[in-house]
Amino acid sequence: MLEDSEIRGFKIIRVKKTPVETAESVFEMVLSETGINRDNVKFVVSTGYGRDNIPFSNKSMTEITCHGLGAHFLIPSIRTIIDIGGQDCKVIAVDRTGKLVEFAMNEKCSAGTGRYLEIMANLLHISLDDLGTLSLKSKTPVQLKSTCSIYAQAEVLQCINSGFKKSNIAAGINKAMAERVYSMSKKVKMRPDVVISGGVAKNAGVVGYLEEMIGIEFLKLPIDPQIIGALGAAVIAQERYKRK
Amino acid sequence: MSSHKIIPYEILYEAICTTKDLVEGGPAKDELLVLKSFLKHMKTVIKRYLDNADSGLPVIGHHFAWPTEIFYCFDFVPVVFEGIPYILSALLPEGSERFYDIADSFGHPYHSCTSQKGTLGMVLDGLFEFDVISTPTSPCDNTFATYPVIKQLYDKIKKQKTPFIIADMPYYRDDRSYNYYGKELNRVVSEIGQIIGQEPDYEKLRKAIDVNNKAIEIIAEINEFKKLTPCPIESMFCPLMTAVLAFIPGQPERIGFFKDVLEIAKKRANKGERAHEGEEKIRTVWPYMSIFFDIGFCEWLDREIGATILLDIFNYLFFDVIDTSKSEEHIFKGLAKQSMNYPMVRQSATFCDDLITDFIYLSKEYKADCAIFTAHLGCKQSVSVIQLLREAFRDEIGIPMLSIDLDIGDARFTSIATVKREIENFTKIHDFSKK
Amino acid sequence: MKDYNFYIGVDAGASFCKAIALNSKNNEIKANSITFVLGNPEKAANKCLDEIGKKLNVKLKILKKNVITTGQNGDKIRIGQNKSEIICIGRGAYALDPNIRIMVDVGSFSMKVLKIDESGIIKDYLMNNKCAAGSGVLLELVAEGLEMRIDELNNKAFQAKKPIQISSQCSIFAESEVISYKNEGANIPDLVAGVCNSVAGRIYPLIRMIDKETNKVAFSGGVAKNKYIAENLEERLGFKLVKLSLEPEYIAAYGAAIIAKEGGGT
Amino acid sequence: MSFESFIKVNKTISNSYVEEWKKQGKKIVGYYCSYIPEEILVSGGILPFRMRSVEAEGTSRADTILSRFNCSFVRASLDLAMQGKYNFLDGLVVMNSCDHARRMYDIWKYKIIGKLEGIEENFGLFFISLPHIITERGYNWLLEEFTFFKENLEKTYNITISEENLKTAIKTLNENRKLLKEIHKFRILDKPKLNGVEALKLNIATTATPKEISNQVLSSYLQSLKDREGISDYRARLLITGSLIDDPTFLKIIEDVGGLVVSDLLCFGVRNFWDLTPETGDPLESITKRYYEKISCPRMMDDHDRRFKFLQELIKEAKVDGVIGTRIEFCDLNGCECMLYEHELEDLNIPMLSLDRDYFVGDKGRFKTRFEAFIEQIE
Repeated sequence: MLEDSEIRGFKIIRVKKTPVETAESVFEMVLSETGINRDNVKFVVSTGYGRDNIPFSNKSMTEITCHGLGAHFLIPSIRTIIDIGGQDCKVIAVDRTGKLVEFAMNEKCSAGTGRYLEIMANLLHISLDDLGTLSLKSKTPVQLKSTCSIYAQAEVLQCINSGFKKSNIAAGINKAMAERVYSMSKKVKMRPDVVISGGVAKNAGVVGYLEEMIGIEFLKLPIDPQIIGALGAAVIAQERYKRK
Repeated sequence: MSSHKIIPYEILYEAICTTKDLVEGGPAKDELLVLKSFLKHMKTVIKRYLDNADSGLPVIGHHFAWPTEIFYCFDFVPVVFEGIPYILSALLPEGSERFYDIADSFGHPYHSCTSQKGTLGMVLDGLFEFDVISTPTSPCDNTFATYPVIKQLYDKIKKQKTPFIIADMPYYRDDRSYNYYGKELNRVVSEIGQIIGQEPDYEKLRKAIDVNNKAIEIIAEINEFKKLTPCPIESMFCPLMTAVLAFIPGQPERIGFFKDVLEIAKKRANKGERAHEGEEKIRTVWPYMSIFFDIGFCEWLDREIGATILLDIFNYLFFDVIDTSKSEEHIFKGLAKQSMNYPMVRQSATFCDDLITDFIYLSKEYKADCAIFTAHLGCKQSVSVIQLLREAFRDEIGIPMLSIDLDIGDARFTSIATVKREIENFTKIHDFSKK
Repeated sequence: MKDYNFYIGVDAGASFCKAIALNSKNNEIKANSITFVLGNPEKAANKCLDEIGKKLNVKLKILKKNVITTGQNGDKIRIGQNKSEIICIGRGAYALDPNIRIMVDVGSFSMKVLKIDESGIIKDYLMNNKCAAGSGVLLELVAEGLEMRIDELNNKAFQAKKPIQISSQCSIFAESEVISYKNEGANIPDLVAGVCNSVAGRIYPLIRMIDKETNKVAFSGGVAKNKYIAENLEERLGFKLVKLSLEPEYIAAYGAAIIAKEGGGT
Repeated sequence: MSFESFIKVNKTISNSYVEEWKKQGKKIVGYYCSYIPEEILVSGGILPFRMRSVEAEGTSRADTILSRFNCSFVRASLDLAMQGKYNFLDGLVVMNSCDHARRMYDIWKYKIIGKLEGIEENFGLFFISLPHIITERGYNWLLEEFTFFKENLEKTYNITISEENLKTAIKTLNENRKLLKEIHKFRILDKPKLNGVEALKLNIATTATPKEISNQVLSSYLQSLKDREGISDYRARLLITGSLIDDPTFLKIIEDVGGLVVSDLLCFGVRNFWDLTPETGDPLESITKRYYEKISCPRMMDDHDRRFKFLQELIKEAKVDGVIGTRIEFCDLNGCECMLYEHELEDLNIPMLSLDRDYFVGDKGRFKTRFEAFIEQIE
């Protein structure tokens, strides 16, 4: 939620049975936390997977455009956004105004998506957060050759069963993940400043490897990276309302 | 003409020298004999190419499916596109993976054949200089698709228009097609001559063909020895022969290498020995190519499994020598016939009947126990006939075929450990020792 | 007198470890056990043996005399000799029913099809080395995505009215396809049935590639417990699968035990 | 012969026109590639039928023969054949068009004909070897190939194809192409009279119905277009190219998010109808010239520059805002062609979205997001 280009409030929740239900409840939560009356909300833009079915939204935009605008809102010098979501990984290039110039998304494979890390964390019986911190302790990451998530999963199982250290496996997973993202990122002309968003941005292991491979240090977002898409949507909402 | 840089050949030369030192510095004197001979001859040849490029001879970047001899009407340096990524994938510790990734990041389809993908990557990396790029329309979509990409992007990098000379190969294998393709080859020679400003010297062409003729005869002799049990030649000869066919056309080292191998085979055959200690347990044929990305793989197969690769798609030549005393027209038609029946071209650039009947014949003739098919990701026309082949092996001669999905030039797609596990499993389950 | 000659087969798969004990007289199963592998196959195997020891009231030392291990993690267990899974499945199937000509085994990551002749020898086999689509992992992912247990899928599928066609060829994309249908409000049983059909659609070609004629086909491995998949496979094949008298996930362990009994170690 | 039944043809493999044709005891020959000389078939009283995969529910049957590294379109079409959906065919003509489709000759020969119920031994299987570059020698070769093809048809189906027959067929097919070209003109208006989905449906229908009927329907459709109100509520004018599309579902996803597909460079589209056959001179020579020199498919190895030039002209003429290139997995030809277009269009500042896909549309949400973001990018 934005008011005069200031963030009034935000909320992140796990998805519910349907996108409508999810959106309704997160909307309610933000309203009650900020104490704002629903009628005072002037314009709503929805984004993300279920963007078209939100009954209270005035307009829908893809998360790709929204990520660009959200990141630009926070740090105007940003030209490239790497966003790693559950099923998708995108690299988004924007111009000086935050407008989308070019983007790439994973096509052939889910390796390099949040789902990949989720599956791996499950195998190691650790949380997603631990996957990042644990990885930092490793000096000798295991080599995961498979580019396919499923086969990487089998490979990780083999590593576990052969008694490798958890930290080395975690580092291997993060490195493999970073490699996938890196190879995809090359499809877009990368310009600094670069920022990484989405849940994976919290994984210091992946972020570190990725910075090393790309050779650019990423900027830190001053806010929870998971809300960039929603923030971008709010930016559009504000503009649209002003235009009216 | 100004001198040219062919950096991949420099990398290759370095890699050959390093491998040569390693192999020769090893403790065993009488081991890896075929590899030693290969490295010796390759070193000479690649050095010659580099020197010639340095001295300003024109560089012709070309496809492996040419009868490369035709260029020997000229003074030139050959660069075989498909050969370089694969030989480097064998000799370099990291293989050619870096170059594949460069091509991929430009949007080259991930599944396109790595043989050309690697070269595309090198071109994009600015490692090549060509005067002409030349290819037949054979054997596969990768060729039709990737060559124009290589040409266009090379032009873009160099800001020039590189001559792109193509000979059209018909789909059939009959006299009408040989005549057609022979004329195409003739056209290519005159077009390239004009581009590089040289008159075709047909005497030099005849000499190059004579060299190849001699090699064809020796290869036939070598293949006779392979019929022996145990086979006196190591499995590694198969991929090495592929490399020699691609890299050393029409030059004395071609004869030199095959002569060395023949001598080695004779000596062992006299003593009834194979290349390694231990029994020859399994005789295999490979209806597609053997694996390039791991140079130690063949040795593992020979030593640990006791399995010999008798022949892969590149090791049996289904064509005759060319009578060089005859007219140029005859020679070109002969070359057309040869190259249309060149390994891989014969089996995959036309109907699949030859592939099947050839390998059924070879398996019987060479007493193979089984077939192993490397289902190469890039080779769509070959993976389309795996089942037809499997059924032919099973129903006509009663031997099983193992098919492994992989990329013969990229260790990452299917790891060598997986390949080995598959083969081990296969040999355990079928228990060929009972035969 | 108490019989102390036991023959044990241990099948350490990717996810589960299974063990079976036979006695010396006939191929009668004396005890069986199953446990999660959870990162340590040796520990899992020992746990299985412990359980069997308790059931039979025999010391572990005695049990460990005649063990054959198999399965994806079989080579990581230092008890007894290791045998190929394919051989064990073939042996187990032949012992259960010598009329079976084709065994289909679908586990977490692998699909295997083997052809057995009249004398129990394995004539040919096919397995997936490069793509896990169609194996158990797809069911696991989908169950996770739909927030249900994997053994619930079967019942759900049978409630379907009009199965939805799942066309993604990759397991992970199939999962995302399923979630996207779910978000669109698709009927869950129809979705689950669609997933099951796609698994059966992956198994079917392997059977027909290895043999065109026979109708003596049996189905084993964890995925075989899903009756809906089995029925869909029957529909594609046009005949009924041979029913086995043993739970499908135990076939390889049973085969290993028989090999142990036959002194197969040597 | 209503428009309704004609436009429905795209949804199924067989259709009412095919059934009617069979009832009259006439022959139908299937083909995979837009380089097949339809005129020769039509002049022999044969219905040319372009192979599609639209009804396929999977590739399970075909996967008993082909590998998972094969194109899913070809696998799906084989699956349908193995299911008996192509039993109405009396023959199949294959070309060396691409590595997947050309193997259909081998596979039909060894695994389908005489092996499957409904495809008996007398089924006609033909092959045409088409050069991969455009030269005079290549032209003469193809002329011979087309002549052999004509003779083979005559022998197989016991028919005679006269020069007059050929000339009539040329006229009929040209009429068909001219109509489709006229309709295309209505697509590229500022307010287009029809969308991409409708255009694709028409194009598909013309490959699966008798040409005379197709001509009648198309010409009355063309009349009706004139009075139609144009479409103006679109967000972007798009051109689509790349691998084969025989299923309007895919274009519908694009048009549902506000993109309007105003033109294409596809073989169920512009590539199929753009060029006419000369109506003078020796008919076989004219036919050869038409097919050999028509706007090519990426299988033609030396013709990329001409294709790109043609694409630029289309973009200009149709006032295209962006290009979408789709590549079916394992299609090297379109995979590389789209790669080149992407780099070349970038130099011209024309946005292009290139995406990999399977023949089956599957997860629509994935595509929807990409298309919509692309539209947002160029809007």
